[in-house]
Amino acid sequence: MVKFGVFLKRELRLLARQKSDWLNPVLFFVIVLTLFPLGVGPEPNMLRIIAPGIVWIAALLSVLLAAERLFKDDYRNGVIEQLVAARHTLLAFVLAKIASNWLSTGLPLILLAPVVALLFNMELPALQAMTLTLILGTPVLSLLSVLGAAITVSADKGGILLALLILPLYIPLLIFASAAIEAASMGLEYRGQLAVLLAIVLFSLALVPMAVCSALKINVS
Amino acid sequence: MVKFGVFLKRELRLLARQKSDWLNPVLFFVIVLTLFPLGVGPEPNMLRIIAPGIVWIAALLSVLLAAERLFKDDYRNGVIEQLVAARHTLLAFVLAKIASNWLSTGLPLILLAPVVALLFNMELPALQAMTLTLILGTPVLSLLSVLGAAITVSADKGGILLALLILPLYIPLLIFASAAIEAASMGLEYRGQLAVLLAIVLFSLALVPMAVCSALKINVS
Amino acid sequence: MFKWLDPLAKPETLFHFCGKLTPWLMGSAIFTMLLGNIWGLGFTPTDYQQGDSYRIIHIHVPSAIMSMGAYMAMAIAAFTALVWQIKTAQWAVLAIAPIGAVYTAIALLTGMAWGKPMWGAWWVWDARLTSQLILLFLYFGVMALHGAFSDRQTGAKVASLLAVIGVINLPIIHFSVEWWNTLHQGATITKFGKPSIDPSMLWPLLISLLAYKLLLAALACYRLRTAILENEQHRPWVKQWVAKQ
Amino acid sequence: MNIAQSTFAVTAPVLLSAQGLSCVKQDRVLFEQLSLQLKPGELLQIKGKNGAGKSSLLRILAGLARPDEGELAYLTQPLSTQLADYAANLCFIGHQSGIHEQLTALENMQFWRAAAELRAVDDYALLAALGLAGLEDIPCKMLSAGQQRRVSLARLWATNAQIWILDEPFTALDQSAISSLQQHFIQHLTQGGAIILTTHQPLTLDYHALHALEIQYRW
Amino acid sequence: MNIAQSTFAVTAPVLLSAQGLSCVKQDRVLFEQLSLQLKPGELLQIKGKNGAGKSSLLRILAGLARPDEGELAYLTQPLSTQLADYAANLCFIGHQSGIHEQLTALENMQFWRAAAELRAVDDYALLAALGLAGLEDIPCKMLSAGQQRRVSLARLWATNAQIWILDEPFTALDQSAISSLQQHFIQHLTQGGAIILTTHQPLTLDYHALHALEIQYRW
Ligand code: HEM
Ligand SMILES: Nc1ncnc2c1ncn2[C@@H]1O[C@H](COP(=O)(O)OP(=O)(O)OP(=O)(O)O)[C@@H](O)[C@H]1O
Ligand SMILES: Nc1ncnc2c1ncn2[C@@H]1O[C@H](COP(=O)(O)OP(=O)(O)OP(=O)(O)O)[C@@H](O)[C@H]1O
Ligand SMILES: [Mg+2]
Ligand SMILES: [Mg+2]
Repeated sequence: MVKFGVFLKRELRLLARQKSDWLNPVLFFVIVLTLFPLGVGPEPNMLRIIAPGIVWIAALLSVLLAAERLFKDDYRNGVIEQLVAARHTLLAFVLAKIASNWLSTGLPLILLAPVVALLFNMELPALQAMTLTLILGTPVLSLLSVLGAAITVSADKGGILLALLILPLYIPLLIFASAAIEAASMGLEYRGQLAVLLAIVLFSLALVPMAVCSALKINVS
Repeated sequence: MVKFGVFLKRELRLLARQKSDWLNPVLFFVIVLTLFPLGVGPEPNMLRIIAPGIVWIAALLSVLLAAERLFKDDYRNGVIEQLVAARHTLLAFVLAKIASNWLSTGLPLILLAPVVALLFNMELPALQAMTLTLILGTPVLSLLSVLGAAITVSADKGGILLALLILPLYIPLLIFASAAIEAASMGLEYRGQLAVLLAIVLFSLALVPMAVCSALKINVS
Repeated sequence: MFKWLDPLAKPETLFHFCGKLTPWLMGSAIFTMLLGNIWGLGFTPTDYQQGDSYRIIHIHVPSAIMSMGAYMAMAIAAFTALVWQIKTAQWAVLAIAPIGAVYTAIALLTGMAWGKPMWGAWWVWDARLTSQLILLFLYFGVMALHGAFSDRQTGAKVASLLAVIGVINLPIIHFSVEWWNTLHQGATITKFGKPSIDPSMLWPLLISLLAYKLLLAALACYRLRTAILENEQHRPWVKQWVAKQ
Repeated sequence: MNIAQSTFAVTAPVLLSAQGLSCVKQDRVLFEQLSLQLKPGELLQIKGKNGAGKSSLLRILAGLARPDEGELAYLTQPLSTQLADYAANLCFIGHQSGIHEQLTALENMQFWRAAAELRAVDDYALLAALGLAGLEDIPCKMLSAGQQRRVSLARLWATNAQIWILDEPFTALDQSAISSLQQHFIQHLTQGGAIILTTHQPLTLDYHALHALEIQYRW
Repeated sequence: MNIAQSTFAVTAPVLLSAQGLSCVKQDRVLFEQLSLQLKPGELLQIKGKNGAGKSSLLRILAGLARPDEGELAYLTQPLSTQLADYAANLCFIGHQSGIHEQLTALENMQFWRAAAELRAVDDYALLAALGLAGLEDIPCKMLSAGQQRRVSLARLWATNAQIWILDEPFTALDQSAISSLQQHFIQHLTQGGAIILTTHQPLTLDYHALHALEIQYRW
């Protein structure tokens, strides 16, 4: 785990060097959200109803976009090839990538929740629920996006393919997260949905890193 | 213009070699559309109201994602460097890129309009209006996305930066297109909106290709 | 079990094995298909509620059920490919995927055609419909992924990986979509209940189901043979076989 | 260098000349007050240690970057007024190969034919002569490092350009490919062409007008 | 090869051995029934024309790809049971440099220290000895081709691995860098290390146990 520390520091250093890497997903998130009132019309009630779903769709797209190039540079430069040859450090490297992806996109989205609530006239309970679902859900988003990025790293065209692969996997998350927010905004209990989200996080935390490692190995050989 | 033909053939050949290049944006478009009912809820009336905005946002995102890597390969391999060194053929190359981007993403979206109408239970007039706005609007989407791709080609992480540069430019398009579809679905006249869209197309057709060329030149030197 | 399966991992043996199997499978598929359809379409009574439109059930139900069966078969092949590093299993994954996708598409299209008279709309966001649509996307994902690699080997392996990941996802999607609908209470159209089926309709249905299963196996064997030939074309045994033809 | 040749060189027009070039990267001066001349039939080898500034100089000479100081002239006219003509008479191949990995060798040749006005030669024969027989129709991604380099260099057999600027053309090539490339250099030079190149490997053939320009590594 | 050395080589254990390897790409057989042995102190040069299959062989030997047929053994045990030990004793540098362009030379070294268990040497001194003094703190993207290669090779001065597999290590290096790298090879070999490499440039120093394996280009 010392290695995890070194690798994470490397990723964070890269982020610090290129601020656009974490600023852009955040801005993208906000911009996509502002497009909706423009496209759908400014009717407040309507907006409040569609808000939970839309927040989560925007979150997905921005995490996905951020993940797309996560492994590309390291693949092209031969870094991944050599990590695979060195074997035992691959998992720490993958975990560092996942952590840095979450720190640079998931975390800012959580911090941004109040702004979103403001944009869509959400009430306090809905805001709380949204924050909670984001806390539980964004790690899953990161995990899934990193998985997609690893699967497609040697593919000839990454971008959209990645999205195509990940979107179906992402559906349960979307359903339960937006259901929780909706329940909260109607003053209902939403612990059930949160519990499901928690289960999804734990499940993917346990399985996805290994899957990412084997995806990288396959792509290199 | 003989050169434009050769270059376009090259791009189309690349597309034919990788069917995923044009299949994926289409699938992505459909998948994003299906995410909305899942996030927002399956209520048909609600869906019908938000449909125009959502269609256009999904169209934007899929064209954008398809454009993202448009110049990357050619830049990395030094093809663009050498086209800039050869000078006079750059514009034909850029036009071919724009055309192929539209053929591979804009056109399929237009052809997909009936399916979309089906998914969202849209009526015939709304479908007509949607098709018309897509015909006028997707070329603009392609032009703007190609511009963004050219601007960010040497930026170290292009993906999201591109999205950011292009999204604001896209707002007028979004507003007028979805207004047109909405008007049509209420049985109103929407020639005004179409005229505005036409103006936007012509304007960007005139300006964007030159801008792309100079963006590429700046990125190479 | 493994003693029996192990030689089949060898492309040459598998090729000849499939070659022997294909005509039998295809023959019985055609036979059961004809039997089921003639019985189902010609000799069952007209439904008093739905008229004759319900007869589409003989295409819809078997293709819907087998679209999931095909996915399971594909995922098992993929799992074998990844764990035991068997190349032929990779090719089997890619042999099954398009067939499954077509089955899924048939189920969707026949369902939609049936839904129009029943529900008054081509498409509603019902749980079962939605999860079937997502199944189609999963198939497309596997196929698109394979196509996206210029290195054939890598493409096949990666597609297998996705097929395995997708199978974990299959029940999750299935149940979450079901809960989603009940949670929202939004659907205005009552879901179609399980129609209690008259035995005179059940039998042809079961025969059709068998027919679709056989057809899947036959087509998969055929495609697998082609894949083996393509991937092994440099091997002497292929050259010998081609010379014999 | 024999006398007949050098007289020819004196009377020939100057193709490309540079006066007082300097190049600054970050806060480092790579070279200053560098001048050079290139006449038909001449091969100019830019020498220097790793990081001396050879590639930077070549990019300036190819018109891809601007010098921080100094003037370039093509056929005695300032280069800035002649850019299009110069570009049409130039073939530049840099560290990157300039081929698209997804396209086959043949398709890359076709692309270069349109982009850089190559002669209409028989591509199959040309590629076969370069040792790529049978590999014309697979994406270049699947070629080995040296084979990709060969595809990239194939352009030199079909170009009409008089001035070639080549940044380490021998990279990844095996010995036989290097010597046939050098043979081709000599042919180009005797037909009145001119070449500027960098390489860390020795030039093994006998060139009539071989000039060297050494850039000192400065810190 | 002098006699003392060769006796040493005979008694030493076999580090890496391959039996009956074959590799097929697309529908082409690159090599078949290829066998080799590597003992401590040996340098094995894989020779062959462009596209013969050298890189493909090295990737198989490094455990990155599987041979289509044949067996690999590390210290006489099948490689598949020994992957972790083998990886820890191996340093592989391929056509790609394995450095991240956005990180500085120092940061890349730190990364490799964690990833590949490098010794804790003084990176500043090491990089300076490789001619990168003053360039330790700028992103590698801004280094010249040869300087990037030097950063990538710096690992060889800090690794504990006994087996080195190097694919064209001399690419882009200037003559002085090539000879100091070769000096380092000799030092590694005398300390009981072993090297497998490919290069199209001649090896200029005097190696005690230099073996060559030629792969014929087949079509
Ligand atoms: C696009 C629309 C439709 C889709 C995607 C669809 C999908 C499916 C699927 C996936 C199954 C298999 C369920 C299982 O094995 O558990 C199924 C079975 C069935 N469907 Fe559909 N369906 C659609 C429309 C309809 C319509 C309109 C009807 C008639 C009212 C219908 C009647 C049935 C029946 C009777 C069964 C078999 C009963 C059972 O296995 O429980 N379907 N459908
Ligand atoms: N992914 C691939 N798919 C198909 N063929 C390939 C692939 N990779 C390499 N090849 C083929 O294998 C052959 C050997 O490639 P390899 O890279 O091993 O050559 P090499 O000996 O290293 O050559 P060089 O000296 O040019 O580096 C080449 O002819 C190439 O066409
Ligand atoms: N974009 C840049 N920013 C800052 N410095 C740079 C940049 N590009 C190059 N340099 C510096 O300029 C110097 C010269 O680089 P150049 O690529 O011209 O060297 P070179 O002579 O071609 O070396 P090589 O033999 O290794 O190819 C290097 O020391 C490098 O550090
Ligand atoms: Mg250089
Ligand atoms: Mg090689």
